[in-house]
Amino acid sequence: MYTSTGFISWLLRRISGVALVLYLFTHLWVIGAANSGTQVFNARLDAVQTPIFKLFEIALLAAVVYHALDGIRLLLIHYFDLTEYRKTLFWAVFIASAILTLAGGIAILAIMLNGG
Amino acid sequence: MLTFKIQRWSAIALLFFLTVHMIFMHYVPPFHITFDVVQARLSTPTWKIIDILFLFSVLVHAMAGSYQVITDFESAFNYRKALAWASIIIVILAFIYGAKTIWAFQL
Amino acid sequence: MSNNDIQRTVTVRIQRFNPDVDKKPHMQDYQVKMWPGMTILDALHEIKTHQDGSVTYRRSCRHGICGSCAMHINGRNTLACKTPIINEVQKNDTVTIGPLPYLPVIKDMVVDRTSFWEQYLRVKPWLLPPNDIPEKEFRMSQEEVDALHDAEACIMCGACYSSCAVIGLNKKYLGPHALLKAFLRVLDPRDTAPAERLEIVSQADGVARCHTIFNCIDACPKGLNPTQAIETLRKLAQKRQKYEEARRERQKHLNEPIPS
Amino acid sequence: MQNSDVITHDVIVVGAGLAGTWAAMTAAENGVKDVAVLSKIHPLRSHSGAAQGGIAAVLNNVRPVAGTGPRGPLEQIPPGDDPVDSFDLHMFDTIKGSDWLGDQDAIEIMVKDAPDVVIQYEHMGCVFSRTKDGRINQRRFGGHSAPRANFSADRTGHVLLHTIHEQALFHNVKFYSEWYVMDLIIEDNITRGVVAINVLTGDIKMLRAKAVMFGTGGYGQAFKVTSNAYANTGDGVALAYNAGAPLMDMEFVQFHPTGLYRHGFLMTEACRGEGGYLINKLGERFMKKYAPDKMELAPRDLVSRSEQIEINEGRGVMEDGQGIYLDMRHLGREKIMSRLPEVRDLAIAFAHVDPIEDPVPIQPTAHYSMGGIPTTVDGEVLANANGDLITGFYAAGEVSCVSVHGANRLGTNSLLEASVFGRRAGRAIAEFVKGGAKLHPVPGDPAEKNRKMVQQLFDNDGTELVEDIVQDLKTTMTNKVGIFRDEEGLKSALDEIHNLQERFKNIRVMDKSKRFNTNLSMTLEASHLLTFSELIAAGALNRQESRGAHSRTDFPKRDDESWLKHTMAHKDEDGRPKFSYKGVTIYWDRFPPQERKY
Ligand SMILES: Cc1cc2nc3c(=O)[nH]c(=O)nc-3n(C[C@H](O)[C@H](O)[C@H](O)COP(=O)(O)OP(=O)(O)OC[C@H]3O[C@@H](n4cnc5c(N)ncnc54)[C@H](O)[C@@H]3O)c2cc1C
Ligand code: HEM
Ligand code: SF4
Ligand code: F3S
Ligand code: FES
Repeated sequence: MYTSTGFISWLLRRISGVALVLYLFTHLWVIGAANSGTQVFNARLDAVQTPIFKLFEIALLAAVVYHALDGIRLLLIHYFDLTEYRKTLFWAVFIASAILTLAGGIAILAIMLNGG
Repeated sequence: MLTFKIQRWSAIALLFFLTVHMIFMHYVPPFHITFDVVQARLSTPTWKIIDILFLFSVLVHAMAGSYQVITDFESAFNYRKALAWASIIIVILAFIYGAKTIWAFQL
Repeated sequence: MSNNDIQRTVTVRIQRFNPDVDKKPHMQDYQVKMWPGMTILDALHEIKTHQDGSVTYRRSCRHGICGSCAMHINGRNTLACKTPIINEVQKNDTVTIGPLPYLPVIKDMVVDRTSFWEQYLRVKPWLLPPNDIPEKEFRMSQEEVDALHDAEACIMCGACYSSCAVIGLNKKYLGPHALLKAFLRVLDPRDTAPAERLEIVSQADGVARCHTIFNCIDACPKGLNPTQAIETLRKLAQKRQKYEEARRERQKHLNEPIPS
Repeated sequence: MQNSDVITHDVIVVGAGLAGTWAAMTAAENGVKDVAVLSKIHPLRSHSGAAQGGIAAVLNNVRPVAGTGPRGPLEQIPPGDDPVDSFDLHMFDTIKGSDWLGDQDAIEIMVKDAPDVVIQYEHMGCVFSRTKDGRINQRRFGGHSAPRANFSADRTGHVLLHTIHEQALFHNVKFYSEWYVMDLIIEDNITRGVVAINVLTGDIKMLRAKAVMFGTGGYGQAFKVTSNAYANTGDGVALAYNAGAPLMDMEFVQFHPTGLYRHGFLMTEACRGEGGYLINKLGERFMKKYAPDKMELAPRDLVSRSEQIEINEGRGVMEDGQGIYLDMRHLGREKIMSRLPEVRDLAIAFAHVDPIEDPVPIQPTAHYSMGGIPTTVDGEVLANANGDLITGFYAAGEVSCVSVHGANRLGTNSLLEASVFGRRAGRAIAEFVKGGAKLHPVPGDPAEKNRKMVQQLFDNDGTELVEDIVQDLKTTMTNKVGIFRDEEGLKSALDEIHNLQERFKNIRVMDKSKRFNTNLSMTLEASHLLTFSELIAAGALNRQESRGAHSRTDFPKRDDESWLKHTMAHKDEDGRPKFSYKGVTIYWDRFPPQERKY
């Protein structure tokens, strides 16, 4: 195994990507309940808005934020010649996603504790 | 190379849609989402179109990504034709299902 | 280096594996007395010639130009002959050496590079010059030559190839070395087949399979940048016909002095 | 003989450096379908790739700026202006460099083929450095009186080797990578093939061919401080000698003036070609004493001797006084970075010195083998001093002795030699094969004989380690058969070599496995070192004069009267060398011997 910032970023991107795909299909299923009327929809929605799922949501947020920022980093590298700054860019993405996740996570927790 | 390009284009589209989605769904109140909330929003045609486009790009991006992840394995690489078709079919089915849902919302 | 270091003995921990007799690889320790300027390759030579003749590795030039001695030293791919041992001694006075990762092991540090050379052949590494060969050299500007520098300095050591996680998953991927070679030919104003080459690298196992992991840059003992070459190929692959036309235009002037 | 054990090709080339690959590629290009190349290391690892400075050819692309003297800056020659360089000048420089021991017909051919070969390299894709108007750029080199070293930064050999290898692949040459050739089969003066170990599996096979060509490179590994690769163990010369071919001028070994201190790696002559100085402990540019005209760019034998004298007289640098400084600081960062990047890397990695900021410690290092297998200008191997040939045996490159380098080679002439004569050998082989050459039967079972020999080595539970013998040999060769030689030293060197040959019989091979046994190949290589080192020492002892790289303190003068001739060494029935001599081809009207002053 060959670990490096590039390798870690790739692994995280992959894991978050696959996690997001799984979430996407769950999400489709939840929203799809709308076809079956208000009750079913609200029931499914409530099922995924319990405290446990709030924690899941934080993980989801982390995944989205990291994946998106890392995606931006990749796009930048593709379209501008930035391979020299690969390590700096990686750490920038890493720290930015940590901050955003933390901010969002605190908000989610606060809402949860306030009972929405 | 085509998958690669699709992945980038859809990523750029997603950057737009996801930001919009996140802001309007999660960063502006009300924070507890119910049927009514969703219904209210999705009843406007603009939102319908935005969300259908969002749905399409995210599905394309997700399946192109999954296809990449799977075909990176040498054993799967040999079946990449079949896998590509499977991904396309999943995208179409999921898109029909999701679009129907979005369309169904009426006040 | 201080005098204490000269006297120091280090433990060289080597991954041993001979598929004919061993079920799986195991680590073996050797003690080596350092001298100033000693390289990892010198240490291996000392072990092989005086302690254990069965320790096996490839080497030839001794100064980082032939590409034989790429191996995995303390978790990094590099050339044993270009690495002073003193830089690698870890806190517990140990240096750990193994074969290049992701490749089948033939014996100890000797790996099977078959897939590596197959990929090299796939990009048709040879130049395909124009049909009407002039009496004198083709004219190229120094800028055109400089653009090829990275690709042309590659010694085909495989450090990049065997650090790339995609290679770990899929040996069908062309790999950074072959793509760098493709880049060399595609950018050479004398080559007549850039579109064909760009076609080859834009197949499913070409540039699209690179996930910009960057290990290849970090690993390259010559300080080359295969990723940038891959990025360039990706861009050129989008417009191969146009690029080929521009090339044909350039080749009309291959016999004429470069205007200053 | 089991048939599955025998491999057959039209042509077998041993060695995948420039010489071997050129021959194989050219033979294939000229219509021979079945060409195979065997190399003990992967072809692209061949030592040709280590050459840095350049390849000589009269192209007349650049000249010194008018009025700036012989060491002034260079500029491209505008179209229409008179050339500054000529074939005659290149010939004269080479002849003078060789101390008149070079055969002038061969030199003429090399010089005249040179532009064509370099242009062919360019057409095949070699990336040369360029002049402003896009021609191949040229630099100065030691002993050359015009800038004629065509270069690609400081990795010329590397790009040449990769280019020619790629072309050989394009022409469907078959490469056997990591096959160690251990025996050459010549019977009744007809070449039958070679025996080789497939290093990967340890299998020993007979390979038959209509023609066998050797391009196995040099023998610098016989010395302690050397610029040569581990692979340069002179296998080719030893195999040919053991098979009954003669060896020529083995006593001429070139010591390069600028090997990195202690390591021996080459700091290319281009360092001086680009304007670097040599400095002793007192900070003097001491070359003004020895070669007031050419200074640092005098030929290598002279500069190395001058350095050694400085060192011997106590004006060396470093702790042990065995070093000299190569000072390039005045060249400036930009020039060093663009023209000498690899050299800078080497100095930083191994001497912890950045040439941009500090002088680099260097010392003379064993570098090139002028001697080797005697051939005609078409690569055909001579059977004796009368000029008879061995049927189907060819050689080119450093392993051969045509002889274009005579007693001392000029820098950049050997990449040229390997290319020119490799190509000529390829053409000659193609003609030989297409002209109806036959596959001659192999007497007995040479593969089995070699298998037994290897088994004996494994079974021999001796007490001697190969490395100890090799190290003792290297010390002897460096101290007594090195830059300066005398009768006493050479005699004792010969005794020691005989003694080492005896010790070798008591050898112990540590690794007895079949798979990738490099311990075995190192052992075989050691036996080759012992074989040809004896010839170097014996030839040097016989030659009672100083000429080129051969410098006898007890005979400090060149002696054309008795020694203007090539040494030929033959293996006698009792296994000891027997010497005969062969005249030198000299164009008496054009390039008669002169005193050699720089
Ligand atoms: C550091 C350095 C720098 C140099 N710089 C210059 C320069 O700037 N200009 C210049 O003109 N010259 C230079 N030279 C000299 C020049 O590089 C060599 O003389 C030339 O490259 C020799 O080429 P070759 O093809 O004869 O042999 P090599 O390139 O040495 O190839 C030998 C081949 O034979 C094979 N071989 C050997 N033994 C066996 C065996 N038993 N079985 C199978 N295969 C075998 C090897 O695997 C290898 O492929 C330099 C030399 C050195 C050492
Ligand atoms: C702003 C949002 C997003 C951006 C900018 C983005 C960007 C990218 C990029 C550039 C890649 C290519 C990586 C590579 O080839 O190595 C990628 C891969 C991927 N993306 Fe996204 N993405 C976003 C959102 C999403 C979402 C919402 C999902 C899930 C539904 C997703 C799932 C995936 C998957 C599965 C991959 C493949 C992973 C891999 O190849 O390593 N992405 N993304
Ligand atoms: S790019 Fe660098 S690491 Fe890769 S083969 Fe070439 S020299 Fe080695
Ligand atoms: S490590 Fe591999 S994935 Fe691409 S950037 Fe280098 S080739
Ligand atoms: S021995 Fe040649 S690169 Fe290390």
